[in-house]
Amino acid sequence: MDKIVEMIGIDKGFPGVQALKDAQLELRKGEVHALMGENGAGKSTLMKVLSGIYKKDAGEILIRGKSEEPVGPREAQALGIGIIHQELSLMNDLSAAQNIFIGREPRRSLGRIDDAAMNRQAAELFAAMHLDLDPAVLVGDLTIAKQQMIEIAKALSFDSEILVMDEPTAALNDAEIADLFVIINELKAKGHGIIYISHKMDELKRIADRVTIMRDGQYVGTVEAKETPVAKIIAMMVGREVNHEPLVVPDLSEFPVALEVRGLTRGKEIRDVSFDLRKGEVLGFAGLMGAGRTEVARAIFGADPLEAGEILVAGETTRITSPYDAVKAGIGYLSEDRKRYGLAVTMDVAANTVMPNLERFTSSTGVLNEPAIDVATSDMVDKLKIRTPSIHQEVRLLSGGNQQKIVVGKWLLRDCDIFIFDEPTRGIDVGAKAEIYKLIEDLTARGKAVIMISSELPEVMRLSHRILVMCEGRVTGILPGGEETSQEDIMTLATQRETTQQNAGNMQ
Amino acid sequence: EGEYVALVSKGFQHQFWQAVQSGAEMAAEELGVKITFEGPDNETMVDKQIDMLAAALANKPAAIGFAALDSQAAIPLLRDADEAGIPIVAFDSGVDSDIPLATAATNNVAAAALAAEKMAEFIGGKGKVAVVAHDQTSRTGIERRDGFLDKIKADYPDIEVVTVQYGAGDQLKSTELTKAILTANPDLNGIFGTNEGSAIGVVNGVSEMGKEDLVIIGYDSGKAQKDAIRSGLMAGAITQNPVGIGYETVKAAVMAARGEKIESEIDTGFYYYDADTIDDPKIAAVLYD
Amino acid sequence: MTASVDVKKEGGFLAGLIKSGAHQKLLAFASLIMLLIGFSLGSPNFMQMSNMIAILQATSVIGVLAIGVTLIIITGGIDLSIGTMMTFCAVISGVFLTYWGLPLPIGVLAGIGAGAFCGFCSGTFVAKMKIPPFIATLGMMLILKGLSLVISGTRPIYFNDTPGFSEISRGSLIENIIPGLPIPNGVLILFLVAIGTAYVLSKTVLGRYTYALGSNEEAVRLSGVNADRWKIAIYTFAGSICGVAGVLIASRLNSAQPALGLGYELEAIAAVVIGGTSLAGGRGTILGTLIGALIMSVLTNGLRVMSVAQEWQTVATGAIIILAVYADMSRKK
Amino acid sequence: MTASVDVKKEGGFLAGLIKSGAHQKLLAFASLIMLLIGFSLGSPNFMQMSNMIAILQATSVIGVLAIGVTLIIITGGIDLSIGTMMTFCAVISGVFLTYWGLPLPIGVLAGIGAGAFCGFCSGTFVAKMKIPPFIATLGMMLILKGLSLVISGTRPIYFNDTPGFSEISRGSLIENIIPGLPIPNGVLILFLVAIGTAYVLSKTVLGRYTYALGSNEEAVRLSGVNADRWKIAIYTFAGSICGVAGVLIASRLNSAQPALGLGYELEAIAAVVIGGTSLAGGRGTILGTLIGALIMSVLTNGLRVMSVAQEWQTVATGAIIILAVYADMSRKK
Ligand SMILES: Nc1ncnc2c1ncn2[C@@H]1O[C@H](COP(=O)(O)OP(=O)(O)OP(=O)(O)O)[C@@H](O)[C@H]1O
Ligand SMILES: Nc1ncnc2c1ncn2[C@@H]1O[C@H](COP(=O)(O)OP(=O)(O)OP(=O)(O)O)[C@@H](O)[C@H]1O
Ligand SMILES: [Mg+2]
Ligand SMILES: [Mg+2]
Repeated sequence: MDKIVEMIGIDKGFPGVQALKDAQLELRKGEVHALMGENGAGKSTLMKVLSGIYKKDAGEILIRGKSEEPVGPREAQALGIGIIHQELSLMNDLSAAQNIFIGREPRRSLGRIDDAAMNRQAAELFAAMHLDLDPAVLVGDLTIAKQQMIEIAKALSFDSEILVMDEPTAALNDAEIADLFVIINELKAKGHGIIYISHKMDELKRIADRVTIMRDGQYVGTVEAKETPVAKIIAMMVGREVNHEPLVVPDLSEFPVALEVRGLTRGKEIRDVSFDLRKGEVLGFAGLMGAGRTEVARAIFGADPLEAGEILVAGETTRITSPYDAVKAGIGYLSEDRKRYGLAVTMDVAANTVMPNLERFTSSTGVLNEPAIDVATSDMVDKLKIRTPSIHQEVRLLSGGNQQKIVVGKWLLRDCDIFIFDEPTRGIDVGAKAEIYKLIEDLTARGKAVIMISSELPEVMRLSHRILVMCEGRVTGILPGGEETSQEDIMTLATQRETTQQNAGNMQ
Repeated sequence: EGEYVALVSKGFQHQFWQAVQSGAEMAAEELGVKITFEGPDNETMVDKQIDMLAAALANKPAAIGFAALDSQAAIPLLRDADEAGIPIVAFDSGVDSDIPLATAATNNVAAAALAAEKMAEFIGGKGKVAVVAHDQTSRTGIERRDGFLDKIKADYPDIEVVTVQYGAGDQLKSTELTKAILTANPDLNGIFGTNEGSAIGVVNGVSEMGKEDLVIIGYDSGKAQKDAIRSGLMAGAITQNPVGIGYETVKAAVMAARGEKIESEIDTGFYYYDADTIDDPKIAAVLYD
Repeated sequence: MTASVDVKKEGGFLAGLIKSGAHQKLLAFASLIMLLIGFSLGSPNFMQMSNMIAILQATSVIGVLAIGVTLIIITGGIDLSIGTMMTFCAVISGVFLTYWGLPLPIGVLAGIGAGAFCGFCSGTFVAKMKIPPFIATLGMMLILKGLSLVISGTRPIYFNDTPGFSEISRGSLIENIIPGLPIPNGVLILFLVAIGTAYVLSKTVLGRYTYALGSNEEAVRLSGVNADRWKIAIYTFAGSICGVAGVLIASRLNSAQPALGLGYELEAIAAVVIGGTSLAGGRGTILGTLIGALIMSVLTNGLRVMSVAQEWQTVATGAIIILAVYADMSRKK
Repeated sequence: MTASVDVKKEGGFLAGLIKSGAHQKLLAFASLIMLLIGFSLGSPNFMQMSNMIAILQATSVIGVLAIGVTLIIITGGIDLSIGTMMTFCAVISGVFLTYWGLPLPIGVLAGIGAGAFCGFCSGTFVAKMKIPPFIATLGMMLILKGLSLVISGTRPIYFNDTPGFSEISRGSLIENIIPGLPIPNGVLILFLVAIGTAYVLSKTVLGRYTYALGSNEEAVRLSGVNADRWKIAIYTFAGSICGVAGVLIASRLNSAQPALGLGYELEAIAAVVIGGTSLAGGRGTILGTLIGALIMSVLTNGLRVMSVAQEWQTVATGAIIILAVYADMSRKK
């Protein structure tokens, strides 16, 4: 088999951080090579070195056996290297097609753009991906799931022989992931090489041929995906065994209701949503992308307006018109889009962690209690194993997963009664995931109520005492958690269109 | 019968223009006409003034009083007015065109020359002086500066004008600027400020630098300047007759509108005044607060 | 499909003028209409052909400036130098025509070229030297202000020896075609510039990158586009538009006034923002800017024609600007 | 730990003045030093106690204004009204002291209060009515300009009947303590305001939210913070600082000059940006702003003391601003 990429002894340092020490990677023609590692292990950095965005401090890169040092995306493209970045880098004010063909617009004379042709090509691209999207829609108006699909389409449109995918499925749900894998297999068949980064272990078996594991910026080893048990790979990543005990669904019938929602309605996005949530309960929200879970969560949290519906907190009807009201009522919401709604990325870890809690750290004269803030932050950093050189490092300089951990941390620090977690483990490594699951279980053990929105069914099933399934903005059913509920049961409800609506409502 | 005269001036916020306006209103009162008085924020806004003139024409006034920032630029509109049979009276400074029937103005060059003479007297015909002017390009700015400089050059070879700086008539800017001039020229004998704002700026600057033996000649009046002259901080100042300018302009405009004949050159005159003459009725009449 | 598409984004021609925010623009337009109605009721003299033309005439220069700076603002930048740049270009035309007695077209081209050159400088400062646009153009503002005074010898330059020159903005081709409609060429030029720029914005690569850079410059770089070069191109193009404004004002005043210009940048930028372009970049339309500029000059003219006392004119202008934009906002919701 | 920490962020007191960009600020400082050296070589008269004091005094008003607008800019906003707001506050003090003959402290408080009120209005327009800061404060700029003229009857208001008033900026407490060091109170006040504001920015909730709102307003809102109320608070605070500037300038000129103030906003904002605060919001320091303001006034004063012809002064100022910032940038790399 001929190697198309060889990276040997790569070093890369940033102020205060040695991101890569003697890292290495080898990619063959027609292989899907998974790159695994904890948050902050250096995966994205290594890929940015390969695609000419960062300049390596030391080491060698061989492309098709020839030593190369691409500088800038341009040269990388010329070498046939394409990359899907972990953090979305799209132009929100441009349309899907314009984003995909930026810099390669089909032109007429005098620098005029042939938009018709461009939209046609984009449409074809989407069709090939089984993606139903208007090429002319403004990217800023899409959910991150759709935006992620556009990033993928863009990368594919280059038809690069070497394609890097940095956590492409973090924002995707199962249906879309399946579509993506079909595409990946087609590329394989064409002899392209794919470097695939993901924290979703199950994906390894499904597409990866070989797996390279990194830890703390160092090369740990490369193994055959099929032969190697996931547990071994995890052990290589984390340096220890991660074992999760099966879920025990407690009997909560005695517990008081923490949150009750009656007939929430807004346009097509939220249609007559009702459910209740008991103290100590984890209520999972399952559904396909666009099912309206986030919309419901945001509505309860007062982030978006409502047309109709009633929200009762601990039995009291509560008027929530803004997140301020919600937090006062003891509700916390962890948003699914950390960059847009979760973090002030130019501020440091401490500032972000205490953002919802400032009054707790403020004297009557409005003076901040810095030492207390630093202590609280350090605790959270240790608890969530956030990898950062200092609690005063700017958040934007942290790795994606570590940023996500901060969003989780800021709500754990805020002692709410009701937590709404929307995709809390997006981009978080297996080790840390287990930690967060434990933290959520601790919360419920302490009588907190939790709503868990996740597009990863296993995750929903792993944690939920009950599972609420949504489709097209409606609640199509609420299933019991634990063994007796299977993925199939959930999917049938998740895909239950308008027609068979009535029996959904009265299942609760 | 509700005759209405539109005055488009060079400014309106500054005391000088307020005084002109009050004169104009006086005349309007007497002659039973209505007036409007408008001017741009500063004397560089030539085109803003043209727009004001255009808006004034839209209201079909019986006559127009116009203090041109730049006569050339205004000519097309003046022609329109002429064709519409609206008589035009120029004020403050002339309009080089035969359209205005009369001009009520101060001879700024002569006035500044008088300031130069007085300056020379005070410093004994030799030494160093500076000029703090209010504008580098506007007509009044140029005429007062050059009137002063030319007079010095012509008649006082032993007097050196070390620098001319422009403070846009802004008291604060003129103050800082004066202080810088004094720092650069410790041996300065006198400063001429070419309008109220500049003159007050000079006074502030000099007093903040704690210089006593410096001759300051100002221009126009206003409370602060009058106080400075009374207290001796300022040797004296040139005053025009702003009230007179406004009054004569409206008077001439109305007469012209009523088809009466008017003389074409109305020199509203200027005077030099100091602590002794400031209360002399002839002077006091043309000073404003 | 394309058809349905075009209207949604900067494609399709008229749509080009309107762009994504068709809806919104229509609303800014509503504020304009309301102002016109209000003033017509306020003063019988307002709604006259001659006054309407005066308003358009007053809009022409600021309008062209605003169109130029719209491009810069869409890229997420700002240009404080447009006012003095306009003057600088006027002075350069003056030098070519009056001092050197060169033929009219050359003088006009010189003015526009000067603008393009200034734009190129600002662009280079911003794109290559990475100086924040605010600083770079503040510097240019002062440099050009000084140079205009130096070159002109702090004296206005008159164009009396080039009779054709004042026709550029004062003459009226339209009247020759449609007698009784004496719309001055200055206004004609304003609309031509508007249409041309809207076309560039909506139909060409330059326009596409203008929006792209304002939307997410990093993403543009990551896509392998030579962002710097395009940014310089945009600043140069905007500069040449300022050059046109310079020629217009010189011809309107039949003279290059070296001290004039400061403060125009604010008026122009205000027009742009009132027209619905966001200073954050990425969004904006030429039509919006045109309407914004018209709102401003209708406001000033209307209040004058109603002979409101000047100090109250200022108060009213401020209040109405806030209200107009607020009305817009709330209507959009 | 905290200790090691403080210097890195808005903590630790002196560090508070310096904040995250210790490194960078030091560099802007370098440009300032180089200017001082340059001018001392250029003119023997430059480096005199009296001139240094003149420079500081020239900085006092603009400096205070710049400090106020720094807050707004850190939130990601802009305030164009500070110049005329300053004048408005001066006029209000004049009304209280001269027209109504009330005692000095009340007059001063009235001026500052007026500023706070104006800030509150702008803040409400921006936070509650969601009007873009540029428009809201442009409107305020005009409204306040007009009102100053109306209230004062377009006449300066003199403070001759309140002898103590001019001492506020002209007197020198420091000289009473350290004879031979006649630093005027105006300068003293500038530094007190700077230290106070730096403290608020680095040590209090208000300051924390100032940065947070500029960094990601949506994230702040979704953290359950009442973002609107805090934003209004920030604008109000900034307004009261403008009020101080108003009192300062009035006492300096011993009169409230209603026509003055327009254009000061640009100078102040320039100082802020030269000081390294980004117009995008989220970053900025008071120390930087102070240095930026000093760079500006050293520049103007120095060129004047070197008796450079005024038109060339303008050119030089523009060029040096660009160079200074560029030097900064490249050193930072
Ligand atoms: N621009 C930067 N400046 C400073 N430190 C950085 C920068 N980029 C990355 N780092 C640091 O380098 C380390 C590796 O980051 P990287 O993004 O490669 O991790 P990762 O393996 O992709 O993690 P994740 O799975 O969370 O995406 C992290 O500790 C991160 O904080
Ligand atoms: N920020 C947004 N702007 C525009 N439309 C949105 C936005 N967020 C969601 N939508 C739309 O609202 C509907 C519900 O989306 P939502 O994200 O709530 O679904 P979801 O069940 O949370 O799926 P996801 O897994 O993407 O969170 C979808 O049609 C989606 O396209
Ligand atoms: Mg990563
Ligand atoms: Mg969601």
